[in-house]
Amino acid sequence: MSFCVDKLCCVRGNTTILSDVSFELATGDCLILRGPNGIGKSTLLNTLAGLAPQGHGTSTLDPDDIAYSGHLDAIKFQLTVAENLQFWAGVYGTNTVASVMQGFGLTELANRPAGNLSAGQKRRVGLARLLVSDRKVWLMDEPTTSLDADHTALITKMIDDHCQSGGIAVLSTHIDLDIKNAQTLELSQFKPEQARNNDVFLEGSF
Amino acid sequence: MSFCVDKLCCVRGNTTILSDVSFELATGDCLILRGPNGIGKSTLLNTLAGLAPQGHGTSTLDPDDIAYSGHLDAIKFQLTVAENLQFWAGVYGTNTVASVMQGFGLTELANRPAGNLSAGQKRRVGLARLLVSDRKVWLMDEPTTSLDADHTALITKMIDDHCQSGGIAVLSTHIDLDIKNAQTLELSQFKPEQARNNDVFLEGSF
Amino acid sequence: MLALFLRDLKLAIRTGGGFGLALAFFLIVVMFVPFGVGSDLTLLARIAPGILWIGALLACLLSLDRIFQLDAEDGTLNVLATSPIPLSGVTVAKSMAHWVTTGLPLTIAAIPLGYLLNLPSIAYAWLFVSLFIGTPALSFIGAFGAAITVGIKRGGLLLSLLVLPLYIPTLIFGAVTVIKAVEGSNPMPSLMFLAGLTLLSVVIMPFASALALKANLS
Amino acid sequence: MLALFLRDLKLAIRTGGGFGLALAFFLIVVMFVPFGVGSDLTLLARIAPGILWIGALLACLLSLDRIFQLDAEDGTLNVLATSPIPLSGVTVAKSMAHWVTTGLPLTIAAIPLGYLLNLPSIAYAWLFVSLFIGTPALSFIGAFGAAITVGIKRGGLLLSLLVLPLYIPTLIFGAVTVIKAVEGSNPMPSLMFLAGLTLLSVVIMPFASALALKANLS
Amino acid sequence: MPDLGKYADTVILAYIVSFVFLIGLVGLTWLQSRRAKRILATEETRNGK
Amino acid sequence: MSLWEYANPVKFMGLSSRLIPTLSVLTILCLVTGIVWGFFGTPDDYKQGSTVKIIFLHVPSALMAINAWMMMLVASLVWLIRRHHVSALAAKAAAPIGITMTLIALGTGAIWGKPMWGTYWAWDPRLTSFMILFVFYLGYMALWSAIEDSDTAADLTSILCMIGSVFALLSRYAVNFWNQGLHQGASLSLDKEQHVDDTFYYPLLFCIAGFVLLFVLLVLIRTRTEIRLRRAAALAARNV
Ligand code: HEM
Ligand SMILES: Nc1ncnc2c1ncn2[C@@H]1O[C@H](COP(=O)(O)OP(=O)(O)OP(=O)(O)O)[C@@H](O)[C@H]1O
Ligand SMILES: Nc1ncnc2c1ncn2[C@@H]1O[C@H](COP(=O)(O)OP(=O)(O)OP(=O)(O)O)[C@@H](O)[C@H]1O
Ligand SMILES: [Mg+2]
Ligand SMILES: [Mg+2]
Repeated sequence: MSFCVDKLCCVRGNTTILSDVSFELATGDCLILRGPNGIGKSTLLNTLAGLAPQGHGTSTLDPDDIAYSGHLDAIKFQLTVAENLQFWAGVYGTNTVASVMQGFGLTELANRPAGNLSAGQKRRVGLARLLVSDRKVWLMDEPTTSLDADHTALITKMIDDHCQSGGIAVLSTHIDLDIKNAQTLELSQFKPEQARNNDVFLEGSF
Repeated sequence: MSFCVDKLCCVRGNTTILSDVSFELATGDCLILRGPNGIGKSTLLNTLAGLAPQGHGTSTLDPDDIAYSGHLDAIKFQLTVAENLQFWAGVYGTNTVASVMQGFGLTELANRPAGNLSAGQKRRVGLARLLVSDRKVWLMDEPTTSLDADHTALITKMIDDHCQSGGIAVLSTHIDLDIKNAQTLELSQFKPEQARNNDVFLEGSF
Repeated sequence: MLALFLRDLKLAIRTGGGFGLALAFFLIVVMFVPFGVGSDLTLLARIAPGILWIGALLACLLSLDRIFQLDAEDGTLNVLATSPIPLSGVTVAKSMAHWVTTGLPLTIAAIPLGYLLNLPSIAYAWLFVSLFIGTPALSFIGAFGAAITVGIKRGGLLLSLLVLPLYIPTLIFGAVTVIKAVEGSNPMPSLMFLAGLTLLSVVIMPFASALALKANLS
Repeated sequence: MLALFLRDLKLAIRTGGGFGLALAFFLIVVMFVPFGVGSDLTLLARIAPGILWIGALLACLLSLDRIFQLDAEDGTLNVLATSPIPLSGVTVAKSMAHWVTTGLPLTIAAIPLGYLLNLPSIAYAWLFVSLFIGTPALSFIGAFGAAITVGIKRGGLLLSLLVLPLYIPTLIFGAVTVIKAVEGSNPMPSLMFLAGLTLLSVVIMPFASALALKANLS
Repeated sequence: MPDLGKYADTVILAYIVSFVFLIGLVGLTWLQSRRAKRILATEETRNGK
Repeated sequence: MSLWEYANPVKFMGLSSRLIPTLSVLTILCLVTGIVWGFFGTPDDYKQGSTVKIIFLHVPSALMAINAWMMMLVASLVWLIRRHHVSALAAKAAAPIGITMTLIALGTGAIWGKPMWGTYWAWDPRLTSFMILFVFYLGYMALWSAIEDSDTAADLTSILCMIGSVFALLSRYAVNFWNQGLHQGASLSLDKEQHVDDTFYYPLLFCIAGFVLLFVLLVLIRTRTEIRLRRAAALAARNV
């Protein structure tokens, strides 16, 4: 299990946000994306997940290996916590909801409608989905947003365990996470020098 | 300019989340609410802002002094950054949009639709509203969520300045913010021992 | 309040066209009728006043959930509730913006669409006046329904269920005005009722909506 | 896919009743017609087939925006797009859930509502069959419209505008089936066309929707 | 049984429909009441009272 | 001791449990007397034949359909002004009864209409207003079930009930304005000319009394149910 990203360009609209991003990850690796606001962390993660159109470059990441978690939590407010996770278990064809809820301290919230959880509790439900989906490569956008110190530690450990047991994680963050063997990728270096624009209509002159 | 919160109870649904919260703030004070996820920080802020029903207890905070910023950014994705702030300036009857955008480094984003900003950029627009509204008391729920280190420092300074110039700020956070003269209130102490319930339907027995 | 009104107008235009779309819906509903009931001109002429009023009403209905839901979802409503504008003022600004972006264009569009349905020529003026006077009631009543259902995710259908019975008097007085005009009898009494209804809605609905919004704030 | 289908049903029931509300809307549209066009029973009988079909179509239309919009807003759609279910499968599951929660109840409700409009008694069976066969097309076409407008905040009206012209053939063949039955001529040809239309929609729409969703992902 | 004449069907049908509704309402009320009692009882015991 | 004390759930439960047995006996007595007398003990009408017997179900249910809404309005106002929880729950409890009464009135009316007017349904103002009333009930109940938080739901349904009452009244006038009807006018009035014949009048009074009692009884029972559910929810919330 490994994948390789080669000279990938990330675009939003017609603007190239990042150019020539290259890295390689193998089993057990964890890559932390860093960089100031608006540099393109979310864009890169979306591109890897196949949720954004890809510019030049290649990525050998197999879509069927991905579990994605973005800025939004992808939970249904009308369903209870357990029903939310159960649904994802159904979609991914897995069967680990009970143990995952246990591990996340969600058991006591299991029958609460997800809508009236606190911000951090919602986030936890969103992250629990990654475990439920039982995929190899985790793409996580600022997973520790709105989590308190204890739960940040819990999530860090969860990512650690995932990588230890042969998974791969790519995540963005603004705070320092204590993950063993993590590589850090500073995205500022990939910013096109003069905000490049790959629009065909800019070629030539007329 | 000062206000005093006395034995305030915060409720969600029929559950008392916090009981007997008391504190007093005067000009220049900054209160940081701390506590684990789900303890009731957002609930307390909402109750102070008058957005949640109030249980027992009193708060002498005048609704007309408040500028509130919650977990959500209250920005319109279809409008540009400048238009968003202009709108709030219109609502609050102020006239400081240009200088605020300058101070927040939003000038170069001014004509971008707010919808395709990055998470941190959106947050900044949301916080800029507080300055635009020109109110004395700021209530802020995790203001630094998704902000990078530089911008966190910027916001910290902005809060500092606000308090220095005679304002008051109440905010919740999970990370340590470097604000001068800030008092910290740990909310865990107000958690009702056995999750207390002030519901009339719990009285007596039948 | 003016700022809110103007912003709502701007958003309606920006979001894929608030104006155009209510109109288009109206057009299509009116177009569907000949497909559904056949193209007999005398039949169409007879049902034209009713269909035009019903079409305008449905077009109006379809955009009601925008009034508060969007602002609630992105947190704007919470901030507005702590702003200097009272909630009843918020409702007034939003109802008026809704009327300008739907009621007014519908009123104007009804004239050419009346022609499609073979509406007799004496009735056009009355159709215009009755819609002009009646549609503000639709917006203000609709805003009330939107305020009640604002806490419910995608409460569009519940909203319709709550609002439609409240629309009945407006529809009846409006349609009767035009029918009376077609029949050659006096449309003034029903037009007066319609005006009264609109006045009543404009006066009481903002307060009822403010109450509902207040109850819905979390 | 089954999980998605079941979850959509659950959400429809949970959110203030997906079933009940399309029905209620249908009831009210049908109720409005006599207010608009007068209570003459022979007139009502003549326009009944068309009105019933148009009413069902509008009730169906009103709940279309739920199909994808909610999932897009809370990020579920992004996750679904990276899940083992292909996007066309997602569309099929959601279209079917939509039909079960709206098309099917509407079909059943049309019978008593037909009575309110004085529909001739020979036509009931045909009304039922035509709606039963035709409404799946409405759901699958509607899902396509919903997929196209999913990126647009509260694109309800744009959605209607896109979908309504696509509904025209279904409406025509459906209404003609019932009208023919009322007139005593043979309704089978149009019913066959209707069935063909439904088959076509069921086969091609999921792929078109998947394409639209793909393009709309950000 | 009184002689209902030619309208027998109508009258009987009206009475049947009404009784079905009334009995349905009473039955529903009874069922819901029983269910509520049960739910409350389990909740009270869980609460240790 | 003021009436408001019964707005306390415990007090209400105590009082209602004492009232229910007597009330049940009275209800059954009145209903049985009225219906048996009406069905077996009255002659046919010279014009309407035996169908006149439908009046013993039709009129009481029609009256209760309207009165149930009135009661909901009063209870809603009490909730909005004095915030007595039992009052809000009583309004919630009354809605299903009201809608059933509406359906009975519509059903018996429709069945009666077939021999009298030649159709089950006509767009007569009276019938139409009942249809509208039905939709109001439907909306009210749908709103209750769509909102989770019980106090918010009580607030919103109360506001809806208030505004709905105003518009229900307006609809009534609008509908009368729109169409002259087939239906008879009110004949329970004191005006002797319009009064139904005494032979029908007295059993009808029993039936009306029976329906009123039935309504009160069911509202009490259903309010008790709502209170229990509410308490169970409160206990569950405390136990998380
Ligand atoms: C679905 C249809 C109907 C509805 C909703 C309906 C509704 C009502 C209502 C609300 C009342 C009470 C009025 C009052 O006492 O002020 C009433 C009374 C009455 N209805 Fe109907 N009605 C319907 C059909 C009919 C039909 C078809 C007949 C008979 C031909 C009929 C005969 C009467 C009579 C005799 C009374 C008693 C009038 C009186 O003495 O007050 N109704 N109906
Ligand atoms: N349609 C667009 N056209 C041009 N630029 C865009 C468009 N959409 C987004 N951008 C820009 O792309 C940049 C990258 O955004 P992205 O969300 O990837 O940032 P990020 O690194 O995740 O930031 P954050 O830490 O704030 O989440 C931002 O500067 C944003 O303003
Ligand atoms: N309707 C409700 N009934 C019962 N409990 C509720 C309800 N709504 C929210 N809660 C609970 O209230 C508590 C307080 O939530 P709040 O959002 O105030 O927490 P918070 O301190 O802001 O947490 P975070 O740091 O995660 O944002 C949470 O435990 C939440 O689950
Ligand atoms: Mg980001
Ligand atoms: Mg919070």
